[in-house]
Amino acid sequence: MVEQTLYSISQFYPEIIITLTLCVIIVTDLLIKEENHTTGWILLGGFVLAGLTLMLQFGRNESVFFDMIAIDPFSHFFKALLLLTGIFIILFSVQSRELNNYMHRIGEYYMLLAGMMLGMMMMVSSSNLLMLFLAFELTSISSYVLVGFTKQTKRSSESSMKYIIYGAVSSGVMLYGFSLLIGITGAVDIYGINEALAGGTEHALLLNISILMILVGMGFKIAVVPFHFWAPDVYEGAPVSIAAILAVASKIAAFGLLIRFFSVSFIDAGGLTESGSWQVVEGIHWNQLLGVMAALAMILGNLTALRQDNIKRMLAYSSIAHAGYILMGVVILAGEGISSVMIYLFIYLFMNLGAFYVVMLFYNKTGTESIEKYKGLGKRAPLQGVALTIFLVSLTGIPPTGGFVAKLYIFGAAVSAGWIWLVAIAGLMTIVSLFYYIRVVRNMYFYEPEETAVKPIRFNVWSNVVLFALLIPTLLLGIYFAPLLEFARNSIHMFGM
Amino acid sequence: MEFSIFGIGILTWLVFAPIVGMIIILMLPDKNRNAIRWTAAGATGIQVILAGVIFAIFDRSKLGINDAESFQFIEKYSWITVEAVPWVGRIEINYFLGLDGLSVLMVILTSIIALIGVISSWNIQKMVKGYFALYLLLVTGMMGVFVALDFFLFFIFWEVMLLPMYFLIGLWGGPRREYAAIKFFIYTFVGGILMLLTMLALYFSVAYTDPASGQSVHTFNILHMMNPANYVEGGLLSGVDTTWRYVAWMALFINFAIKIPLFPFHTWLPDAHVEAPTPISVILAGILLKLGTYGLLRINFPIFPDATIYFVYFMAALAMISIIYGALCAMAQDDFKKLIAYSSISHMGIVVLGIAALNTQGMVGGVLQMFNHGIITAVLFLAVGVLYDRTKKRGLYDFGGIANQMPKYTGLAMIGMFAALGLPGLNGFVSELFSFLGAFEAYKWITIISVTGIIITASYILWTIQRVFLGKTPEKLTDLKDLTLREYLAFIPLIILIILLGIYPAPAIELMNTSLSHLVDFINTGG
Amino acid sequence: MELTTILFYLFSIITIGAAAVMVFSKNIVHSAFALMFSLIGVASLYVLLYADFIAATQLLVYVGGILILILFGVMLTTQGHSFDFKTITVNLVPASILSVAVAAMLIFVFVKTDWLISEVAEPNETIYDLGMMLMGDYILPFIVAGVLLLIAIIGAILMATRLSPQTSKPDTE
Amino acid sequence: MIQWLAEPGLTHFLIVSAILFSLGLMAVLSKRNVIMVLMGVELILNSANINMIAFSRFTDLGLDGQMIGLFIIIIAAAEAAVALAIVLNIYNRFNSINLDEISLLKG
Repeated sequence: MVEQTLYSISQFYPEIIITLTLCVIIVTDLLIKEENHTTGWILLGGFVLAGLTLMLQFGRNESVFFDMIAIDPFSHFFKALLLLTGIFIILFSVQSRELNNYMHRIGEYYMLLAGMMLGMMMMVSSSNLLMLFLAFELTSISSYVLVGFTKQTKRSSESSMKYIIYGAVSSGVMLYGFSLLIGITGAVDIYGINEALAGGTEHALLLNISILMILVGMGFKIAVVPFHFWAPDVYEGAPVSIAAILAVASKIAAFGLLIRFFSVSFIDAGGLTESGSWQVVEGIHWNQLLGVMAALAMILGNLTALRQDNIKRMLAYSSIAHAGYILMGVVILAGEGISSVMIYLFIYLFMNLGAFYVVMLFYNKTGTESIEKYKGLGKRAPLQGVALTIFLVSLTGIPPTGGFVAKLYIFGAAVSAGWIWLVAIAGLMTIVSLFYYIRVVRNMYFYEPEETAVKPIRFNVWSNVVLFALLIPTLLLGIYFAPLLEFARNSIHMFGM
Repeated sequence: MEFSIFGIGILTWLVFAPIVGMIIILMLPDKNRNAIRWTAAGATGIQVILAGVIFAIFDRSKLGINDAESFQFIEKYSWITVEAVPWVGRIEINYFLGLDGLSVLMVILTSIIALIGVISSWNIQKMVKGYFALYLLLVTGMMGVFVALDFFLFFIFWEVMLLPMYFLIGLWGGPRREYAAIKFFIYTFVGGILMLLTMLALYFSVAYTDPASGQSVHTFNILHMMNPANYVEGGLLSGVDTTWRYVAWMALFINFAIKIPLFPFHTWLPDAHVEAPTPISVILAGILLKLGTYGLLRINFPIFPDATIYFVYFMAALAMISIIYGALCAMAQDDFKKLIAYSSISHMGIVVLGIAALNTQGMVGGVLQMFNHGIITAVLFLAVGVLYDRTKKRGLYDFGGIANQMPKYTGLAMIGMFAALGLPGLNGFVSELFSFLGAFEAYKWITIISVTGIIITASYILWTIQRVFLGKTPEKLTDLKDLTLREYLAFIPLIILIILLGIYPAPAIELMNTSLSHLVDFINTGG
Repeated sequence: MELTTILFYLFSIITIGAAAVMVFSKNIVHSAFALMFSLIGVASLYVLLYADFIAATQLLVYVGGILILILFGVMLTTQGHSFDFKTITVNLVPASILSVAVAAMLIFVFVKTDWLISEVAEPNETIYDLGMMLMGDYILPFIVAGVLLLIAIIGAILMATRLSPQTSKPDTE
Repeated sequence: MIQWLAEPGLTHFLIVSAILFSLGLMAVLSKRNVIMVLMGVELILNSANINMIAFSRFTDLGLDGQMIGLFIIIIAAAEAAVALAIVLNIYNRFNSINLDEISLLKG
């Protein structure tokens, strides 16, 4: 037992490094009285170090901590994505003007960020329901506070309260679902659940109820209809950097968890059918359920985004819609489905972070988040304007940007699995999404700046470096994406693919 | 045919010369406008030279269409290959370019019109750098579509055109440019999504057996999609005359019909034309519309011969409506640009009618009409542009007696107008004649009704000539200057082509005859 | 009737009754106290389920900790007027319908389900076994729970403290 | 029926938990006072916990159920602490903890 614990620790370096970084930040925060982003740089170092140790683990496939945590390529992929997002978020945070008033508490900000990262990394690798719930709550609790970090502003406070209320309720419901699932199967880890359910079950109704309840919690985290209503308020109220991490990292983590949970628990051990789709444990219709949710998310997200003026709110609805697209991949779940989700998330990371980043840069300089006030910004800040255009075009899914490849791949997976109606909705909604994305572009370029603000906006070199770090992958992935496909494919071996 | 410069194939140069130009332009300082213009002219000039080389050495006897061996200037590199997955097989996307008789004329047209467009853009003053960068990106997209033989590549080039066009209309256009730009964008984007879904369905239905490894490989290769033997069993689009094949054909057809534009998908065109700046109108009418008919010929016809034959009457009927409707609408316009826009709809209808005949005559006539119409509308839009530059007016009733003030201009413009009317001896006549002859063989009544469109065309063009060029010159127009050297440069090559092809169309017909006959056989034998 | 049966019904009624009072009471202070009784009832049910340690934890953490927190919350967020203790109830009808439906459905399913009952012998004490598990199989959740509490403390302090006067300049909105 | 009533088993405990759960849901859905909503959440968590402990008593699950119950209590405590801190902050900003009065963000 001790041996296994010790061995497990040796497989757990990335998480341990982040925990240690958290401790170092606490100490540093006590010692250093200057109000600057030192702690942020420490956390950045921690993330990078964790990323390096993560790379050393690539290719391993084992179960540690008494089957609580799976160290496998699938979790490595998601952890790499999460750490990458975390690094970008820190780079955003150190430039954020919103945080300036809170410099005396900035240490806490980074502590919570570290906690959130730890939670998310465990979310994607947990194979035990308790561990999964703990990680889920660790992520949630840190993000509740982070959303309200700029607590002097009313809207930040309000969004954090809404977030914790919706979050607490939905995680409570999810927990109830877990308890039912555990009761039916008598197992607390997902492999045990699968074993207990293998070959059909007599408790189909109860199981479906429990899945419904679990979906409430997970749907909340990925912000998918009908559990999305928190997202617009929270994104609008939260500091941009936190809105970005919620839109990207927290979604990535939730998808990792969702895929692992559903594909391991409810897939019949028989594996694939002739047509290449998964055999689902008899009597459980979770994939139809998810399909409907995906369709609703696409429809509602895109249609509501049409009439938003606050750009963060618009991006929130757009991210709901994107959750719908990604969920399509989960619905299919056949090998292509999962790898298409992973590809989508990878590209989504760059394009969505990029959009949030430019929004933050503009907010720093102009203090506005209103799309109407973006008029003429393309002329005042050419580089940033072009970059935002490219990010939004990529979010729409027009080639030759990464967003197109992501959509292509996920649509392709859906077509090949025969979910034609879902693809048709997705295609239609992509057209709708064009309207609101292009509106921002139109405002930036087709109108002259207001007379009070015609001077060009200058950004420092540093912010441009970060911008290019997001822009280049977005464009490059639209043209050459073979390595990403390989990476995603190699990462799903754990499902026997 | 092998031809390469520095080890890079001629088609790659052709497609990416504008991109190189764009990158250079982006690095030039804003102020240095002339350098920017000359770079753009250089990039498109190189294209013209390359197109000339292609014209000279193109082997007129090769079949093309569905036979990979007989394509010319082939460049094929593996672009994205992902190794085997059990139920999907290997994924393969190629960088696959090639020319056959169908595309060669379009490539030549594109290079000419692109250069003319640069020349007529010379006096654009607003955001010169952005304008030319977007312009060159647009040219790359168009050229790419004409030479791509991989559906994925085709799609990428197809969609690359969208954004530059949106900005070019939306930023440099007329008063209602914003509306026109977004309308254009949405129409084409809707079509694009339809094409994307069809492309995916095709991809999963088509798998060829790799001779080297014996693996089953899914592919975007358009030529493989034409071979019925490559369709996997149980694929969505496998089989002949299935509902899904009809649906797929229809989705593609709608996409291309939007671009052509065929009635009832045409409503974006008048808006876009009216609001677009002159050079963009030239590009739009001269090349962009041809992408639609080209797409039908390259993708719809050979990949879905069964569905093509099934829908052929439908297509011919739409073409007929377009011809008549376009001509009637043109008659009713009092805006010069709108008039040409509607006449484009009418003329593109003739193209569709010709190719819908599914015989060699009609097909040759149709493709030739594509080329001719490109040249002719370019002249017409340039003509409008010249007047608009001088007077800032486009209304037909705003002018009169221009012939007295600008005799040389009038002469050139009238040649263009007579060519549009189909006057024998000018190029429009030849292609329209062929198209109608071919169509008459296939559908008597539709053709007969369509021919009345020609009469309407004649009347509105003559009426326009009368209103604009003849009669008394209004007071305010008495100080108009005749053409400048730059304007001559834009006009003369096109006028020469109009006359040359009117008298002796053989060089153009020779280029495509073999391929198109083969295409006709291919469709009529059911693939 | 056995003692356990009587106790079960007694505790159940306390739990559910107090919970109902909590939900339907108009006065938030009453609600808080009702919640306390409900939580104590739940703890007693745990005892009936042989979970003595959990019952003790329930009493300590819930009744001793969380409830006090809630009461503090109530006190700090009202200005002492009884008027403010009133809580408003909205969408009563849809909420009740939904809740009743959920309860009915769950009860129906629970009754219908054929549970695999395996009689467990009454353990003398669970603390030792739980402790061994905590240090064995559950070592990771144990540690992560520690981090979770640390984060929660940081977060709670961050949110609850007022900023010192010299730094608290309101943001421009 | 009487027999069934007289021998409280797994189902009985589950029924208690179901009722508790729906009461919690009721509070969450119908109350506008933030603290009341949080109390409703506590009821939901407790009902889940009853399930866990009941399963651990009556099925093969064993002590794992109790273990999970223990952790849930810890999580609930952490969540409640953060939630009430956030509520305090809200009160400082808005002078109210009524959900209807706290609605700057809409659209």
